[in-house]
Amino acid sequence: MKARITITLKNGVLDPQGKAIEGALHALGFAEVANVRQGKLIELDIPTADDAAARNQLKDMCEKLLANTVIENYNIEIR
Amino acid sequence: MKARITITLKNGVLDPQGKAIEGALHALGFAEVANVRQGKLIELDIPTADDAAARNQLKDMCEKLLANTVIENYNIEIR
Amino acid sequence: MKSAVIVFPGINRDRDMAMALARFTGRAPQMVWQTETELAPDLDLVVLPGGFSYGDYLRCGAIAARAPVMAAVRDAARRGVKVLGVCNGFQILIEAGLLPGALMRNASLHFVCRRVHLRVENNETFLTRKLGRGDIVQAPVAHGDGNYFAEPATLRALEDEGRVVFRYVDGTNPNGSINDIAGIINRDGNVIGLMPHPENMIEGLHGRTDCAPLFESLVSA
Amino acid sequence: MITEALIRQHGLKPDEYERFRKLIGREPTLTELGIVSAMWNEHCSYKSSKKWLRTLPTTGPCVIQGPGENAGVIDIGDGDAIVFKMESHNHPSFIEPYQGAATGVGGILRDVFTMGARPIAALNALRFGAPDHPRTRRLVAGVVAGIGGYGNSFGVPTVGGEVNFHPRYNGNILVNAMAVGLARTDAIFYSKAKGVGLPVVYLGAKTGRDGIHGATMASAAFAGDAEEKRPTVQVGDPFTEKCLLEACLELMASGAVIAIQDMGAAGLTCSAVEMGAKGDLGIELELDRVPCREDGMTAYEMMLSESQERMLMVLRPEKAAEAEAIFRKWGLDFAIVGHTTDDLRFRVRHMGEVEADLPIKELGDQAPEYDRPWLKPRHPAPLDLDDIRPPNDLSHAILMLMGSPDLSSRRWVFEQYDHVIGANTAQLPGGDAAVVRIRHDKGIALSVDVTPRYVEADPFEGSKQAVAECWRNLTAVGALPLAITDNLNFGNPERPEIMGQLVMSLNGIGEACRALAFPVVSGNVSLYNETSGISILPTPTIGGVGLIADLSRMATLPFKREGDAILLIGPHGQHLGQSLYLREIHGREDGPPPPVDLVQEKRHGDFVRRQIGLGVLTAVHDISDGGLVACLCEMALAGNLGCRIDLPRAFGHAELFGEDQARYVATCRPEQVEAIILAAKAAGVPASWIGSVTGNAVAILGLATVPLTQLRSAHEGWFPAFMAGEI
Ligand SMILES: Nc1ncnc2c1ncn2[C@@H]1O[C@H](COP(=O)(O)OP(=O)(O)O)[C@@H](O)[C@H]1O
Ligand SMILES: [Mg+2]
Repeated sequence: MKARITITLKNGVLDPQGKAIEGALHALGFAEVANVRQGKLIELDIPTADDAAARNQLKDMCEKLLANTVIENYNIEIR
Repeated sequence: MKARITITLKNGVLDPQGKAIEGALHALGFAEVANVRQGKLIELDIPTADDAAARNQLKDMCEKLLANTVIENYNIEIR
Repeated sequence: MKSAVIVFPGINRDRDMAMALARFTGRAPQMVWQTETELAPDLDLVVLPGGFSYGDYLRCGAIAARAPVMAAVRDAARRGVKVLGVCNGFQILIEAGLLPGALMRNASLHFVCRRVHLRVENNETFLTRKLGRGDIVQAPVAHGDGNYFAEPATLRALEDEGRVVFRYVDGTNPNGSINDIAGIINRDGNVIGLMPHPENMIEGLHGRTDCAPLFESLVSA
Repeated sequence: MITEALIRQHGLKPDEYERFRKLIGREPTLTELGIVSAMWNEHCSYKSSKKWLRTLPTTGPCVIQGPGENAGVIDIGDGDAIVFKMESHNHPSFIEPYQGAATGVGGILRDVFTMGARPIAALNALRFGAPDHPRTRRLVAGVVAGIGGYGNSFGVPTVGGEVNFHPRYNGNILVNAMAVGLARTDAIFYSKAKGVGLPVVYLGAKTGRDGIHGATMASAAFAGDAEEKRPTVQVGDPFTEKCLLEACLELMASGAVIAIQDMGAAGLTCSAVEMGAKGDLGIELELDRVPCREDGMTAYEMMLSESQERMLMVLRPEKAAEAEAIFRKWGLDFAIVGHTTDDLRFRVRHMGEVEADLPIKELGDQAPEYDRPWLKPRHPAPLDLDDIRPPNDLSHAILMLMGSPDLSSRRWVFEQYDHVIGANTAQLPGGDAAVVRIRHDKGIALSVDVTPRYVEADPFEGSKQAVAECWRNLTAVGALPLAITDNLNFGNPERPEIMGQLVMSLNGIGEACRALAFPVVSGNVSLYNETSGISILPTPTIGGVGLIADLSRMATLPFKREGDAILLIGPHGQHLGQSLYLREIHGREDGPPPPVDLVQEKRHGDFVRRQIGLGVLTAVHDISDGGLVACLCEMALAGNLGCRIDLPRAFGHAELFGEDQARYVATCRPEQVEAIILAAKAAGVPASWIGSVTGNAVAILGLATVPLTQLRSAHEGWFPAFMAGEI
């Protein structure tokens, strides 16, 4: 099945990228845009039909590699 | 309202990060994972109640800055 | 000859480039801040130097490519003024649509600073006329996103029209760029972008002077 | 209500709290408790080390500013000043290697440009746990990427450093970053505030809840909504720092700056108190004016936040508008957050409340100071050379040594650092010292050094050695050593044996610096590097700066020409105690470290420098880890030329691998040999011909022959293979 993992900075962690992007958007005339935050998106195929099993594996991958849990949260979607 | 933009590489565009992540996952024993692709996630607030208007603005932002349409696709979600 | 160096916040090889241009052209280049909307009408050369404009956030060169001054740079390019983009400058030119393709993350995913070997593939450009076709020069690279990519059609056009100016050789491709491409030129022949840093290999102190001819070419052009 | 638990969480000892309560004559507010815990902790107050730091020589003909400011300043002539300092970011780098190392680099760069200098070079000294420890690889990858990520983007060449591995760092890695800047002697800026009623200005990035120390965990309870208020790791923003650098230099040039102080540890608190206390002035802050990144930040959080890329200044009022314009141009925040007073109080207001009202001197330069009990370390038993059997396959031993974690090539590391930006790098990583051009023919040489296994075995001799090796490295490129910065990394000073290491180490540094006329102008102390009772190897990192008047005479280490003669300058080796050879080949870490005779060190070094100045030496390299053999191998690999070494038959492994001090290998044209050896004799320096540059192997007659190809793959192979998980 296909999985989609979104990784976002924890609340309160400085996001220099988001800050710069917000500045650029304002400069381009999108003046009202606010709270721009940048995160990561990881898509992958995992060959199991069992939803729960997949979810566990994916959680494992996030904890072990994909997310830096000191500063990032992750969210797993399966479809 | 809150918007969420996902930016992914077009098919056929090589994705060094995705490749490296896939390699690392295999090394960690997640042997069956395949087609790992890495993309970007951008979340922001845009102060309009009008869905269509927001969508147009966001499309505009993607075309003008957020996505490099030579190599990237983008997708807009509003909630 | 009259040159200008465009400065964006986060650019950090502007001084290196200014030093090199002063050395070879005999006069200091104008330093132009990104909010300027016009360039001097009598410029011979516009340089976008290396660095990390806007921290390389979002995509390398993406934010700088949309800065006010870029309209003027586009304009100059249209008028036939020579435009040179080095490293981050190359990335900016691509993001601005002045050169085709894309520069992606190095295949190693590491920033890489080392010397590479470049073969001059086209010596009829304003940057290579003092070199011979096939000549091999050394130059330092220092980047994390120099992995050149272009769709097949664009790539074919670049190759067929001899618009690949420099190619990494001797197995020194530091970033996995397609066809070992290190630098390219536009159709009109007045816009060049390259990843290596010629400004860092022009005098004895740098260990070698391989890149002096590139600047001599600029001046003679 | 201040409970004992709260006091403990703030790292204050009961007697320290009592002292504070008496000082202010009432129970402090939570904000005041936070402030004093920040000001009186080891990091800011140096309460355990101050007494001993005072014993260091800190003056000299070239010293403009010694310890006590953000960085040290020395005069290198022609109106040029070099501003430099080293600082540790050990614990944060262990928690989050990338951001920890990155913000460490950001912090030390700020210390340097706060004084009006443009950073022209960065170095780093890194210590990791055993290669086979499960965390090590990840930590190495993260720390190296973080140092490069910040320095490369900021735009300073990272030109040198050290990397060691040892199990004693398994639970506490060391990340020591050094920054070097160039200023004009008549345009140095200091943190001492002057003048009453002047605006105190906040500059740079906004304040968030970054890196507020563990105590906020508790305090968050007061603020409610713990999840939201959880203290967070500091994230570095090199882009903002680069803008801050340019804005500060522009502002300084405009003549608007009276005093300036970067916000480092306990940002707003430390910087404000330091500025006031040094200037014998009070400071009043209006926290409602502080630019915040997050909503609902409390006074406590604002005072203790360690958000990066921020500065505090005292400005000339008439220039405030001009100053603001400069900062807006660079997209940075600018806010007048307070003013100086004449009542020596540190007063903090927030939302109409006085959150803190404290005596500023007692917080700052009159903070508590300890004379902790200490034990004199025992001297290690001498080594009995007879029970160390020479290896039967010397060639194999040489390959093992050159491919060992501590001696193998660091290319994997330094190729991730931009070391050529600035167009002034005259010597790339890999030489004895990095060399950066100042202008025309003038340059400076830079080196960071310490051999922790020596210091562990004998803190006094080992620390002398660290200073001597730094001095030797600068000398080996032809530089005149001028001054040092130091970074003292030790365990828990409340343990007398650790305090003993610190005391003896400082004695050793002091003695070496005096003997070599090599004063200490800045530094940093990092204590409590200890996990579950195991403390790190004592690691007093020394960062030295030397002057090269004529870059055309600079020496480098690669063999240059087939046929060049190879000279050993200094005595033949005989000391194997604590040598890398003993550890890597015999699996033993014992014996005393090589003794350092500082008079001899100076005599030999001055001789070598003189010969380099005369231009008769074609290559120079000092002898350190791995002894004579490692030295020769490195010169051969760098020059891609072999050598033929012809030592007296009687020689054994002590001569080959001994790490005796005050020694160099140099090459010259054959016809020069006699003259150089005569000059050496005249100067009282042992010098002998030991062989020639030739062929494509390192050949030690009758003992070993190692082809350069094999040597190179061993030497270059280890680091990449290790990082790829192949070892
Ligand atoms: N080991 C040391 N040797 C000499 N000076 C030191 C040492 N440790 C700290 N110092 C000096 O004490 C002052 C405060 O140090 P530190 O708190 O690290 O500076 P900062 O607050 O700028 O980070 C600095 O001037 C520093 O040079
Ligand atoms: Mg400081």
